[in-house]
Amino acid sequence: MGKYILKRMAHLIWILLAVSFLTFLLMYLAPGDAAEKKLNAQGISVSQEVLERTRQEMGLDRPFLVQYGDWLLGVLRLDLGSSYKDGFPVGEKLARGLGSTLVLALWSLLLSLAVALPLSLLAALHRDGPLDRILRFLSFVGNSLPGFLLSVLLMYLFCVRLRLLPVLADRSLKGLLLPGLSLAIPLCSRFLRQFRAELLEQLGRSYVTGAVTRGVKARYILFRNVLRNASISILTIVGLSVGSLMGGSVVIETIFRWPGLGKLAMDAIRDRDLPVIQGFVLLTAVIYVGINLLTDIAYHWVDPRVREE
Amino acid sequence: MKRIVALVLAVLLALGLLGCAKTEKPAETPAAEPQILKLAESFAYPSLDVHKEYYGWYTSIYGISETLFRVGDDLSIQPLLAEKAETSEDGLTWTVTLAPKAAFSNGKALTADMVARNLKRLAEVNPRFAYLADFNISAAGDQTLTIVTPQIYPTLLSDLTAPELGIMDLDGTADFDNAPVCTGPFVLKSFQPEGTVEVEKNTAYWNEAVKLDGAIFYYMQDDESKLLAMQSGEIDGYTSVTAAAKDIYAADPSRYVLTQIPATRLQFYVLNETRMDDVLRRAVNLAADPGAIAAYLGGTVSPAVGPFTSAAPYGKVTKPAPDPEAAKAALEGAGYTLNKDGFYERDGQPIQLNICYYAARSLDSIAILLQEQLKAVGIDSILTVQEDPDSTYIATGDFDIALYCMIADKAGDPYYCIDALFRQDSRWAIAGFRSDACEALINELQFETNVTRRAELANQIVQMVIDDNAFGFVGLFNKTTVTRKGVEGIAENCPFDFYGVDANTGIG
Amino acid sequence: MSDQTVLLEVRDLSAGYGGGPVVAGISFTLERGEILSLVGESGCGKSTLLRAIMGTEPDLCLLSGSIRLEGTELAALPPRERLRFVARRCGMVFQSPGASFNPIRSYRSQFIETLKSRGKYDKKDFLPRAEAALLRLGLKEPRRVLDSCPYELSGGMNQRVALALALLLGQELLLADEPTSALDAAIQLQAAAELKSLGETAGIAQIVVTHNLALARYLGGRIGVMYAGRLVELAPAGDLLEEPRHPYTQALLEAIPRLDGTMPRPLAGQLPGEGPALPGCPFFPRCSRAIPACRETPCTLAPWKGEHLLACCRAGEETP
Amino acid sequence: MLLKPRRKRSRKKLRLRMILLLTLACLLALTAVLAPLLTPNDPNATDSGAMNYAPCREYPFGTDRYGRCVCSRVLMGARTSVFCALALVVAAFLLGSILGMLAGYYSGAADTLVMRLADVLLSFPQMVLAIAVAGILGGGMGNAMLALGITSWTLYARLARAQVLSLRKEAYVQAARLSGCSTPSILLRTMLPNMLGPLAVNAAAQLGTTMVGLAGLSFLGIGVREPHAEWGSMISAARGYIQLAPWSVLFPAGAAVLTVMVFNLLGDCLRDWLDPEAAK
Repeated sequence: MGKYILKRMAHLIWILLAVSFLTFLLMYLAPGDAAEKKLNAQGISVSQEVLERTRQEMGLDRPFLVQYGDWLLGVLRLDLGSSYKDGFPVGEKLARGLGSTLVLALWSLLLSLAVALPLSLLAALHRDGPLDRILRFLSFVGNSLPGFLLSVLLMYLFCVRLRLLPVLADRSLKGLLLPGLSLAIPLCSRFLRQFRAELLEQLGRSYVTGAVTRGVKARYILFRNVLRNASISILTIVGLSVGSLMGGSVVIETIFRWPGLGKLAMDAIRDRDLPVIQGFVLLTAVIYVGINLLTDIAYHWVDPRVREE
Repeated sequence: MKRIVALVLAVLLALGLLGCAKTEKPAETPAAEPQILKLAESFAYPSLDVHKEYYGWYTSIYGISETLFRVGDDLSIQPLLAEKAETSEDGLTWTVTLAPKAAFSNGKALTADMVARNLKRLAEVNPRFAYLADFNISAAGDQTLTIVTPQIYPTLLSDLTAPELGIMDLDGTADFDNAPVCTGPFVLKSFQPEGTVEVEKNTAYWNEAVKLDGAIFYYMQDDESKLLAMQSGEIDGYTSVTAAAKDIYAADPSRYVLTQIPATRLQFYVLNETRMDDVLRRAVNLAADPGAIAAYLGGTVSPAVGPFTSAAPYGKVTKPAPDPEAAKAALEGAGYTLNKDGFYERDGQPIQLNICYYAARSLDSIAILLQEQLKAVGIDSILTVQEDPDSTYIATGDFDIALYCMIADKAGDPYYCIDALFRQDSRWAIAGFRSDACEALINELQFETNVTRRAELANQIVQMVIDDNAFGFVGLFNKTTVTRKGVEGIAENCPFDFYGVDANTGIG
Repeated sequence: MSDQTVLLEVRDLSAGYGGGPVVAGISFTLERGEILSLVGESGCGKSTLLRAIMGTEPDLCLLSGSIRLEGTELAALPPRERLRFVARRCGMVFQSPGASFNPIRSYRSQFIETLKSRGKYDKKDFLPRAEAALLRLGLKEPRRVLDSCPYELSGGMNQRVALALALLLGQELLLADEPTSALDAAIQLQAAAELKSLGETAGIAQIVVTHNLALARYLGGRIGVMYAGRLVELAPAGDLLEEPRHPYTQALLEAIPRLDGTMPRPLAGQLPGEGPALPGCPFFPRCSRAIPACRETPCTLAPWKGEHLLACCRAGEETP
Repeated sequence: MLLKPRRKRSRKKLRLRMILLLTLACLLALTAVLAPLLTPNDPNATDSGAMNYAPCREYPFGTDRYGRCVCSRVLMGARTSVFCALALVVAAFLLGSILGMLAGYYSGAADTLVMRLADVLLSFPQMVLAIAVAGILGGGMGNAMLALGITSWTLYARLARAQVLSLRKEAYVQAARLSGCSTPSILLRTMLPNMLGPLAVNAAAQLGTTMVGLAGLSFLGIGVREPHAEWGSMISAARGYIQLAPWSVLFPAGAAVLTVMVFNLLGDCLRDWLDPEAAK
């Protein structure tokens, strides 16, 4: 197992290099730069030489490779540089953003799993029954509604009409519910479909018939065998979706004024704040590869057979 | 199996109950409770250092920092930390006398030396105010400050009203980013960088009694969330209200008060003289109808004649009323004929104007409406959106009609906008507007100290630009503010964006 | 064949997958500890018969007839009740060894799981009894086998673990569906020996479905020959193999390649599609001694000589 | 309870369902193609007199904030949304499966190359990519599709590779290879039919996520350019009017939900049709 993890670590380094270089290149090619954005943030147009001086101060006039090399050296010293926009250290901004995004991501993940797992189990057991059809219809609807429409509908219903939940989301349980729900609904509909397919596949396996013949209780068959075996693919599905949770919740974070990574990234991109964008991209790459590593390790732990492959 | 179904139902029930936990309705603030005003802001910055970037705008909105002079609702310059200011005969030396009672929130009196050090620090940390370093600023006694400018600098007074020139106690402030000590009616209670800011009454305020006990400023970028927060009673007001929200508030006058005044943010388009001849430009300006556009935008914009509000002395200019027939006549006079699909063309070449814009400040709506109005007159056009105008069509000049939006009146003086738009070395010179007479007038305006003369010069320059059909001024953004019934005094009548709560703000 | 020694009694059973019957008119009785081998071409319904008895195949429904296990009529029990009753007394072993177990969980946890479901799990003496059962089935290191997963063991070992579980559960009846056909020759003999010893020493009655007549002979007990869903001949192993009476059994025996060089004579024609539904004898189209009467007169299993039962209307006549 | 008899949907009933869904899908495609003929009024014509009108005879779906007929914009929008989403999904499907199959079949260099590329693209936050592409190439539907397409092919690549890896060991593939079939024919004739089932289902499901993705980009101001109609941008533009003119949001959203549902059901049906074992 150790060798395997080392291989994955090398794999991670490679990806981080490729991703950060690609981002730097993309942002460098994109028109407009941080100095311009920073100076006319409030819509006041600025004279040329003030622009040149700020660009020079921020080191934006140095050639592309020098800027990238300088940034890379910084990363090796664990110093992600400071934001062009306000000079604050990027690490600090990301940490603040990461905290709230993780809270929101985990909460919506928990919400969707708590709903998707039992329901997909029921849908799989009552295959093609009335419950199965209703759940499939709901998952279609959930899957095709854009996040920003869903959140406005939810907010309108719960905050204005029923006055049950606050519009100003905070970390309390009540404040967290709506943003969590807006993220969880599309996620949960995707999970519902994928989990149901996995569970059906396991239920069709011969060991289920064998267990029934041996008179094993339904509870044991379901939870200790079917769910356990299906947990491998379920883990992979969840692993893949965490990636979309990290960056993809930009829309929800903007609407619910949730100071998460998504909004931070969006503002950074708008202001061409390269160090923050790079920091964000590195962070999401690390998280993405880290989660894949975790799912692979869990894969090995649950299904030893995979080790030989 | 029954047990599994029961388990599932229990989970769903728990979630449901969680959601519907009955909460008490947001309590009306009875008299005994502290008077806390809750507002939503569209920007929030990671620092409160008054001199850096645009942070001064927000310390001013939060009622923390104050400047020597302030701009009144009628754009006049009024005393604040400073009582009065006079200039010497040669107009090079300014003497400013401070208000005797002015003091910081930590009780220390305000001295001229502290003001001079503030201005020097501003010149160092903020590139946009680096020009202050060329002035000779010194304290002549505790209460008087002298500023000597290398050449005549007529707009110094209005510059002194800029929020970035807020005065801080440089010795008494330990952490400039998180806790600046200033002279304002409110002091900082809690500060989340780029998040919620809470302020409370400055009990040692030097000027007058402060009505409010405190205020909370939520950072909300999304218009819909602001509307819903207002309806759910969680905030008491906000500014830059969208057209959709405006109609909803207008429908319920018993709960909401809408205040709408033309502000200083200008929406305009530039006509590319290198690609369009005089007749075509005139036709376009005759076809464009700022009044109809303002109606479409649900009153969030007032139709503009020139770059400045007609209320200002330097805003007195005229332009021909929109007249589609006259536009058609002009085109046909110049040899354009209507082709089969109803568009004008000349010797086989149909006109097709490229309208460039970026999707902000309703420019996308104006682009669509402009395209319609040109089509009605028989001029075909296509729309091109850019994510960032400054480095695309403005830099390359690759446009026929370029839409842009900027603040035209920074602090009650016309020179900043005229210098930025009409000078021969300005970014917009790429559109081909050349007029030596106009350049001469601008140079004269630069040094003219007499206020009425400055207004006359500004009007002449703008009229020249309008007559040449080089620019098209569409609208001045209205500053639309919504407040809950009884709330007043959050600078809803002031055209500038950098004023908010002050001593007289009240919940009523 | 006194009453309390009869374990299983099947009367005129017919069952099918929703369409017509796959097996029909099956009647036989099985005593405790007795081994019955069912032989016949593939597709003659022998596996279906086993599944009908076990009752776990959802799509398979009992059309008519009765199955009495230990005197209780199974058809009368509600499905859930029937499943628990049958599973307590009778186990099933499948063709692909280990397939009926969860491939990635250790046998130990799956054994414990099955015992707990039966309420027979006693933490203290589980290990010794399990190891004893495995040793008895010829598995040298029972502890290693218990802690490994099905995919880690060979086919033969998996099969023996399945048998050990049946032994551990103390089941009286074992239904084995082609238990040896997936194993290679050497292991087949070993598995057959274990089945035989289960019958003799542990007193476990077995119905073994196989197409390997040698295995049936080795197991002793009685052999039943099935053709197109009907039981055509049933007799003790020795009698049946020495003097097969039914033309189909004779053809079956002749089809086995001999070591003494005689070429096997293949049987012409193929299985009739709706075999069991034919009024007369289903073998009629391929029977060398068929007479017109065979087509109409229903022929059911009737005693011919002592315990040798035969389903052929020309049973009485002497063979030519 | 556990071994619920699997209600065998007879082939005939399955075929009936398939035909029904296919006709529905074609109907949708047809409305998209014939949109210009079906629209009651000009989709881009603004009318200051009829802003935010409730649905009435003249404007079946009411009007939006510029006074444009929502019904004609939804019909025209079908053209952009459905075709762009379809084109994007099909392109990603082809590119992904081919690369995936090659990677799976010739493991080693090809495999690591494709998979590493997929890893890099997947660990790239899609939002950054979309904004960068829009920034460099400018807004518009084409670039929005490119931004989404860059990462969506990886799903098919992974699926195809996994399938090929497992199918490669199958006997009939070895046999085909031994009997001298050329590699492309093996891949296309023997392997592809077996893989089509799951790939098709994913493609249908992807359609939904693609349409939502395009809507997200329009929300961020990068997607389709005004005044062209596209469901995503219509929903995001009319979002503010949900209280004043709910019809200007709900009709495009309803159209999107309906389309996604038809294609998802078609995907499921296709899988059952192609995969005989599942239909049994």
